[in-house]
Amino acid sequence: MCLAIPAKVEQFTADDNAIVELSGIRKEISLALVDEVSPGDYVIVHAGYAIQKLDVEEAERTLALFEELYAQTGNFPDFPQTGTT
Amino acid sequence: MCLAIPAKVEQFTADDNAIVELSGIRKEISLALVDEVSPGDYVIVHAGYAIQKLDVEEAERTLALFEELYAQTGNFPDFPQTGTT
Amino acid sequence: MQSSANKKHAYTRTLDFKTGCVEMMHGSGGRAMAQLIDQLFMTAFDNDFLRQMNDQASFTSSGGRMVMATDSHVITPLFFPGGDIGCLSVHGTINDVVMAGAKPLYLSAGFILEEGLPLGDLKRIVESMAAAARVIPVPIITGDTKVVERGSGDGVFITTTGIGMIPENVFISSERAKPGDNILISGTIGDHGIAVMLAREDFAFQSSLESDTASLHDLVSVMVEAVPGIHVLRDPTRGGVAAALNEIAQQSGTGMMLFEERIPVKPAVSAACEFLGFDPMYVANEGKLIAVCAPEDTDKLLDTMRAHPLGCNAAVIGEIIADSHSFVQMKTRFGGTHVVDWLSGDQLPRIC
Amino acid sequence: MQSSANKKHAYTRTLDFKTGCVEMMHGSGGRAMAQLIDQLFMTAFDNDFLRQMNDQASFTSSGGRMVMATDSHVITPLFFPGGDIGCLSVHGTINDVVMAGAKPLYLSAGFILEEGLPLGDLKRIVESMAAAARVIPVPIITGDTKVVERGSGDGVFITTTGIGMIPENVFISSERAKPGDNILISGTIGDHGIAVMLAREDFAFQSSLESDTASLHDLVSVMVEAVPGIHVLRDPTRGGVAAALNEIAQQSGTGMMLFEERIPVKPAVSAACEFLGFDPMYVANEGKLIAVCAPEDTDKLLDTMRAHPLGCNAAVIGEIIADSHSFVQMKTRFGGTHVVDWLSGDQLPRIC
Amino acid sequence: MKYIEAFRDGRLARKIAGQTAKEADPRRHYYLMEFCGGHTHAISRYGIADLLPAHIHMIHGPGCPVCVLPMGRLENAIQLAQTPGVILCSYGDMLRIPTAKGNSLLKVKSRGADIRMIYSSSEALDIARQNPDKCIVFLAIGFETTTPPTAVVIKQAQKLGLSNFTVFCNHVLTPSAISHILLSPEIRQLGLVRLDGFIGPAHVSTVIGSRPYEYFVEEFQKPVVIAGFEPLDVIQAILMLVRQINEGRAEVENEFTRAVLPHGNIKAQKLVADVFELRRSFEWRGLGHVPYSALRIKSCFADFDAEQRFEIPALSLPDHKACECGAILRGVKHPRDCKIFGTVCTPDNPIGSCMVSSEGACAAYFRYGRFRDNQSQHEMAGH
Amino acid sequence: MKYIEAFRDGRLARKIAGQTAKEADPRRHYYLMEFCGGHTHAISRYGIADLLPAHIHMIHGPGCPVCVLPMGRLENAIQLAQTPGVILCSYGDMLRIPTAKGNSLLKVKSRGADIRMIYSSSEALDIARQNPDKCIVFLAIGFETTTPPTAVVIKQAQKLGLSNFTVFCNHVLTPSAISHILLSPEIRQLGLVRLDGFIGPAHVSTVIGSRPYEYFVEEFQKPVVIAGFEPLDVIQAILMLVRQINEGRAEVENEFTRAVLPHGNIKAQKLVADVFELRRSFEWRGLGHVPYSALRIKSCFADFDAEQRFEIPALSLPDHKACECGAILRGVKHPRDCKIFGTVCTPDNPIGSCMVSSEGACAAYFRYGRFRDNQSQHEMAGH
Ligand code: SF4
Ligand code: SF4
Ligand SMILES: [Mg+2]
Ligand SMILES: [Mg+2]
Ligand SMILES: [Mg+2]
Ligand SMILES: [Mg+2]
Ligand SMILES: [Mg+2]
Ligand SMILES: [Mg+2]
Ligand SMILES: [Mg+2]
Ligand SMILES: [Mg+2]
Ligand SMILES: [Mg+2]
Ligand SMILES: [Mg+2]
Repeated sequence: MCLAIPAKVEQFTADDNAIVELSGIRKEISLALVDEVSPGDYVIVHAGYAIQKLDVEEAERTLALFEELYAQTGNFPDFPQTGTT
Repeated sequence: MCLAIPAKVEQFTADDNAIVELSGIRKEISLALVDEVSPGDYVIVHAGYAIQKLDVEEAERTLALFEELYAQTGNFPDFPQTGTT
Repeated sequence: MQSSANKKHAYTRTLDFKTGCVEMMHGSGGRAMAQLIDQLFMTAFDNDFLRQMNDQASFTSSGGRMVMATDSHVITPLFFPGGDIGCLSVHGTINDVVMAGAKPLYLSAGFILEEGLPLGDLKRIVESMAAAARVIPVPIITGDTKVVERGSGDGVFITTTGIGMIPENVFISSERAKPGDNILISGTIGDHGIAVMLAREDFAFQSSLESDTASLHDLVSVMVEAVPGIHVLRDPTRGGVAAALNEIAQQSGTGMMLFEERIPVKPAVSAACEFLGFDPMYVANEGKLIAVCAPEDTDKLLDTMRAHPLGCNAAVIGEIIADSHSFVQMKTRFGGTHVVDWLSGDQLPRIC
Repeated sequence: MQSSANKKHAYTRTLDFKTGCVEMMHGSGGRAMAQLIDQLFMTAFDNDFLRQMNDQASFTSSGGRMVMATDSHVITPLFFPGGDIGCLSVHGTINDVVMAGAKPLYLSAGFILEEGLPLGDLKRIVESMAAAARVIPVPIITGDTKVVERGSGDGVFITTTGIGMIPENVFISSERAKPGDNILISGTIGDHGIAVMLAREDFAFQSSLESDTASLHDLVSVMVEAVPGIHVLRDPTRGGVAAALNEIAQQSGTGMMLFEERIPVKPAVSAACEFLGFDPMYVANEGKLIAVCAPEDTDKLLDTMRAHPLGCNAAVIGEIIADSHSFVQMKTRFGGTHVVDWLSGDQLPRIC
Repeated sequence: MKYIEAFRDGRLARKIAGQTAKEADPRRHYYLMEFCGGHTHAISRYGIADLLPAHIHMIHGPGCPVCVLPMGRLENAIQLAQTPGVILCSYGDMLRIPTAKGNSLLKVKSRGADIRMIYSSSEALDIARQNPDKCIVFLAIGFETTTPPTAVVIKQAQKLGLSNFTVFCNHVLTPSAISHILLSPEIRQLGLVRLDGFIGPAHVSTVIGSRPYEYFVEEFQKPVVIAGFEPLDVIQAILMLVRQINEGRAEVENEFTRAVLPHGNIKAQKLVADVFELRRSFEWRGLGHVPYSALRIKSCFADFDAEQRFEIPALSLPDHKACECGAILRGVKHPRDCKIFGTVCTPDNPIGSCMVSSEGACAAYFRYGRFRDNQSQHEMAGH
Repeated sequence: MKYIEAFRDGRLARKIAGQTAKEADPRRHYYLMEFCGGHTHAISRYGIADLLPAHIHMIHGPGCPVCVLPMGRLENAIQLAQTPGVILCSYGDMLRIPTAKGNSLLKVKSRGADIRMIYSSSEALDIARQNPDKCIVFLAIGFETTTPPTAVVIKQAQKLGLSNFTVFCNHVLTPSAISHILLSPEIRQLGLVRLDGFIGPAHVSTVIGSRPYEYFVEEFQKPVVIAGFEPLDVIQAILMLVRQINEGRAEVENEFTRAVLPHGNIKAQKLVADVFELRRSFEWRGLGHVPYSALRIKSCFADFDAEQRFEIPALSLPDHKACECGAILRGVKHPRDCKIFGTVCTPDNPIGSCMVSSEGACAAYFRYGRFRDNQSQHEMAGH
C-alpha cells in the first residue's frame, strides 16, 4: 500500500508546491505536508504530496550496514533453481 | 421559400398530432394550425405542421384546366437544344 | 500452425454478450483484449489466415494486376433498415475493389470501439460482417481493435481494406470515359441515404424503405464477362450519383448529359426527399453502380445487368459529351436543362 | 491518367490551414471533400497510384508470399514528444508487415476526422505521415476520409493497412519458437508509452523522454539478411513486452525465462514508472522488436542488430523453455522468480 | 406522389409554354418578378427559362428568408450560440449563412458551440425539456408560412412553464417587402428596373390568403398571380400574367386555388396575432430598413423573447464589399454582374447569402444557369 | 534512481538471505506477517520467498486499502457515481474493485457515469473548480499515508468556498487493524494462526512514526520491525525479526530510519486532527467491524462531507459466497485455499478485492507465486 518514492526537490513553485526530480523525470508536487524543506533535499512523494523528508545520512547508514553484513558473511546458500537457466 | 408538400392524413395521434402519408412515407405532424381535418383529407405540410388543407376538387379543376389547354393548343415551339441529345 | 480451437485459454469466464459492455481494458493489449479477439472476432471470421495469429496475415499471390481499396465506416444509427455497420463495412470496401472489375481476394478490418458499446451489439455487427464476407466469399484475414473513451467515438467505427485481382483483359478506369459513351445505373437511387435518414428518431418518420447495401462483386463479374471493355465503373456512395458522375467527368475531362425521366427513383424515396428538401441525386447508395461503356456495348451490358438480381432496375441514364468545363447536365422531365453540380457543404434537411 | 497538377479545379479559394477547422462538409462527398483530398492528401502523399483517382488503386504484383497487416491508430495527445499520430500510423502498420520479414510495398489510409479539428493540425499530421512513408519508402496508394460530429471522435483516427512481400527463404511465425531458442529485444523498453503518458497535461510531469516510434523495416531487412532463419519477430506495442511474449508463448506452446537485469530500460522510464506505479514490461513501444532465434544464430543476430541505429541497445533477454502452461517467467535482479503475466485490465496510475 | 407529380408534367408544360409563346407580344418585353425563392427554385430546377421565349424575363425577388436576414441579426445569433450554457436551435437552412468575415453557425458549431439543427419548431421545445440545465434559444426565421409554428411553441412553452426556452424572432412579412420594392428609387424614380407583374407567393398565401394583395394591385397597378411552387403552376402563372399585361389588367389572380383561400388560414393568423406584434421597422438584407415589415414577440410573452432575456444588441453590419446581394435582391442586378460570382463566391464558400440557399438567386444561377453562359462563350468540341 | 536502486541490490540480498538462513533456528518455524500490501508486493515482485529458507513463512496482512474496503461502501460509491450531476473522482486503484454481482466503478463508467481517475487529491479540487455546475465527490480511501492529502484539499475547499466539492471519506487506521487481528479468535483462542512477528508499515509510519507500535508490542508481546518497501528493506527486516524471536525480544525496531522518526510527521498529523475525528466503529472487508479503526469528517467541515450531503445509507453487503478474501486478509487462509482462485476469479475478472490490487494476496499469488505450485505439480519436459 501507499506507493511512495524518494525524489529530490529542485525548486519551489507557487502555492507551496515544488518541482521534484528523479532520474530526469520532473513533477510538480505539494509541500503542504512538510516543513523546512530546501532545494536539494530528498522527500518521500505519495499521491502528489511530499509526506516526509528523506534523511540522507540515515539512508547511507542503512546501506553501509548492509555492506558491512556483506563483508562479514562468508558463505550463503545458492538461489533456488527455477526454469532452465 | 417555405418548402411545403401535400400529404394525406391517415390517423390522429396524441396532442393534436396526426400521421400523414406520401407515397409510403409516414410522418407525425402537428394539426395545431388547422381546423376540421378528417382522415383522408390532404394537408399542406410545412416544417412539421399542417398549414392548410388541400382542396382536392380545386386541384382536379386546375389539372383539368391544363388538360383543356393541352387539347386546344395545336403546335408549340421545340425545346431549345442544349448538349448533344 | 495452432488452431484457435485447441489452444489453451487463459480465461475461464466467457464474455458476457447479454449484459456486458466494451470497456477500456478490451483495447489495452492484455488478456481482456485477447479474449475479445478470440471469442468474438476469431470465432465469427474463422479462417486459416486469422488463425496464424501473427501481427500480419500471409497469403500467396499468383502475380498480375492487383487492386487495393479502403473505406472507413461511420454511421448513425449502427443498425438501420436493410443492414448495419457490419455488413456495410464489407460492402463499402468490396464495392470499391470490384469497381476495377477485380475479383476480391482478402479483407482486413480495423475496429475503433467506444467504451460502453454493448457487447451484444458488437457481436451482432461482427456476425453481420462475417456473413457479408462469407457470401462473396472473401476472408477477413487480419485486423485490429482499439477502444476509445466514452465520448471519443460513436459506438463503433470499422475501417476495412480489400485487395483483389483484375482479370487480364479488363481495363476499367474513370479517365476512359469518352464522348458518345453511355452512362448506366444499376437501379434505383438514394435508397441507402434515405433509409438511414428516416431511421433517425428525431425526424419521426416511418417507412418500409430499406438501405440497398449489397456487395456488387457478382454483378460486376457478370458485367465484365459480358463486356470486358467497360470503360468506367463507380459506386455512387457519399455525395450520391451527382458526386460519382462529377468525379468521372472531371477525371476524364468530359461532360455529361443525363435524362431525368430515365433515372430510377423509388416513389418513397422521392416522397422523403420532398419532406426533407433533398435531391435524390445527392443521396448515398451502397449497392448501386454507375457504368460507362461504348455505345455498341450498351445493349449487351444493360441486358446483362437487368438479368442480375442487383441490376433488375438498370437503366441507361445519359451519355458522355465533350465539354471542357466537365459540366454534368440534366435534361429535366419538364423539358429544361440544369447543371447537376457537386454537393455543396452537407445535404441538410431544410424548410425553405 | 491525368495528373493532379494539370486538373482543373472547381474551387478557387484554397483551404485555410491557418485558422480553418474540419467541418462536416469535408466528409459529405461534395466539393469540399474533393478539395480536402486534392489540396491535402494528394499533395502530401503524391504518387501515381493515388493520381489514378479511382475507387481503388491498382498495382502489379510479381507473385509470391505476400502479407497484409492493419492497425487503427487512436492516441491522445495527437502530438507527443518524438512523434505524432501521423508518423505513428505509418510505423504501426509497417512494423506489423515487416515482423513477417517482409518488404513493405503499399499502404492505404482511412481517416476519421472529428468536426472542429484544426486544418493546420491535420496538415501537420498528414505531412508527418507522408514523410514517414517516404523514408521507407512505401507509397500510400489509396485512402478514405470520413468526418464525424464533434463529440463522436477524438481529433483524428487513422487506420492504415499495409501489404508486403516475403523473401523466398524467410519463414517467420510465432509458433516457430522452440525450447532453447534465445529471446532478443532491439532496445530500451517502455519509451513510447511513458512519453505519451507524461505528455498528458493533468499529470504535470516534465521530462525529455521521447516516443521511440520508428519504422523497423530496415532493421528487419538487415536481420533477415544476416539470419534468414529467424524464428519469430514481434513488435511489443500495446500491452508491452509482456503481452508480446505471452502471445508468442501461447501460440508456440512454450514457456519463457527472462532475466530482469538484461532488459534495457532507460532510467527516466524506470523513474516515471515508480511515480505512476507502472511496470515497464507492460508499457507500449512503437519502435522496438522482439526476435526469437536458434542459439547458434544468436550472436550473429545480436551483432547485426547492435550495428543498426535502431538496435544499438539490443540484448538477449531470455530464452524459450518447455512449459505446457506457457508461463513467461522472469528471474529478478534480486534473485527470485515471478510470472510475467498478461496485463490485467488497463494499466492505470495508482497510489497503492 | 399525389398532387405533386401531376404538376410536373413535361408534356403539359410544353403546351402551356407554347401557348405563352403564342400569346406573348413579340414587339415588347415582359419583366416578371417571382417574389418567392420557391418559384426561383422551380424555374431553375426544371429549366423553365428554357421553355420561355427570350422576351419574357424572370427577375428573382427577395423571397428567401435565408437571403434577407441581415448581417447584424446573424452575428447576434452566432454570439448567442457561443454563449456558455446556450443551445441554439435552428432550421438547417440557417446554418451556412456566412458573415462578411466568413463565419457561420456551422463554423462555430465545428468549433464547439452547441447548435442543433431542427426540422420543426416543436423539436426545439423537446430539446428544452430534455436539457433543463441549459438555455435553449430557437432562432426563428421565415415569412408568414413559418411564423405560425413559432407561435405554437411559444404558447406551449408558456403553458408548460418552460423557463429555459426562448425564441430569437426574425419573422418577416411579405406584402411590406413587395411594396417596398415597388417604392424603391430604382423602380419609382430612376426607372432602372422595369417590373410588369408579380408571381405571388404560394405557401405564404395559404396562410395570409389572397386578399392582402388587393391593396397592392390597386396602389401600384401591377398584376399579381398567386401560384403554387410546382413548375406547371409557375408556367401557368406566367401565361396568366402575360394575358393580364396584354389586356392592360392589374388584378390579383389565384392559380393556386387548391390551397389558397381569399381569407387564408384564420386559425393560424389568430395564433400569430396572439403572440406577435408589428415592429416599426426591420432591416432586410438588400432592402435596408423596411417599415412594418417584421414581427416581434408581445410583451406578455417577454419571458420567451431571447432579445429581452439576453439583451441582444442592435447590430448593423455591412455586407462583404464585393457582394451584390442587395442589388440582386431588389432585382437591380443579376448574379453574373457580381465580380466574385463563381470564383471567390461559390456554394461551397459563399460570400453572400444569395449563394447559400438553393433558392438564392446566385446559388440557383450557379447550379442551374451558369452552364448556358459558358456554352455560349466557349465552342465545345463535337457540337 | 537514487535511494531506490541501492535498496534492490541482488548481491546484498543474497548475503542477507544467507545470514538469515544461518541465524534461523532449523528446529522451529517462523510465522511473520507483513501487514502492508507494499511489502506483499515487494516479496512477490522480487521473488523474496525464493531466497528464504522453507521454515520462514510470510503471511500477507490486510494492509491494502483496496482490499479492505467493504462491499457496502463500494456500492455507495457506485450509486454516487450514477447520481445525475455527480462527477466521482478517485485513485486508479479503486476503479476495478468488483461488487458481489461483478459491478465496478469502471463498469458504470463504461455505461456513462462520469468517473475521473486522479493521481492526486488536488486534481479533484481542480475538477470541482472547472465544473461549477456539477457536484464533485472525491472518493477518498487509504491509510494514514493517504489521509493527510485529503485533509489538505478539504481545508482548501473551505478556504475557496467551493460548494460543489465533497469527500466520501473511507480513511482507515493501521494500528487498530493490527490489534484487531491479534485479538481475533483464530489467534487468541483457537490458535489457528500463529504469528511470531510483524513487519511494520513503511509509509504509514513516515506519518504516524514508530511510537504507536510501542503499546502494541507491550500488549501483545510480538516484535515489530518497521521496514521500507524496497526488497533489501524487507529481507533485512526479516533478519531483524528472526533475531528478536531467537532472542525472545518483543520490541519496536526501525529498519526504515531514513524516513521514519519516532514521532512521525507532526504537521501532517495536526492537519488530519483538524479535519477528521475517530469513528466508533468501521467495517473492514475480512475483519468485520473494527472499533475506532477509521476516520470521519468533523462537523465543522460537514459541507464537504459527502456522507452528509448525499445522505449516504449504511449498507452492509455480503461478499461473493465463494470468496475467501476475509479469511485471507486475517491471515487464516491462503489464496490457494479459495476454490475459485485462478479459474472463475482472475485478475481480469476479479471476484474478490484481493485479486484487484497488485498488492492483494490473490493477485500477487496469481502473478508471482502460482507457477511454483504448477511446477511442483507438473513434470516439465527437459527438466
Ligand atoms: S455571387 Fe451573389 S452571393 Fe456571392 S458575393 Fe456575389 S452577389 Fe453576393
Ligand atoms: S481468489 Fe481471492 S479474491 Fe478471488 S474469490 Fe478467491 S479469495 Fe476472493
Ligand atoms: Mg504488432
Ligand atoms: Mg474507398
Ligand atoms: Mg466504398
Ligand atoms: Mg494491431
Ligand atoms: Mg458519442
Ligand atoms: Mg466508391
Ligand atoms: Mg496490426
Ligand atoms: Mg502494429
Ligand atoms: Mg471511400
Ligand atoms: Mg472529444
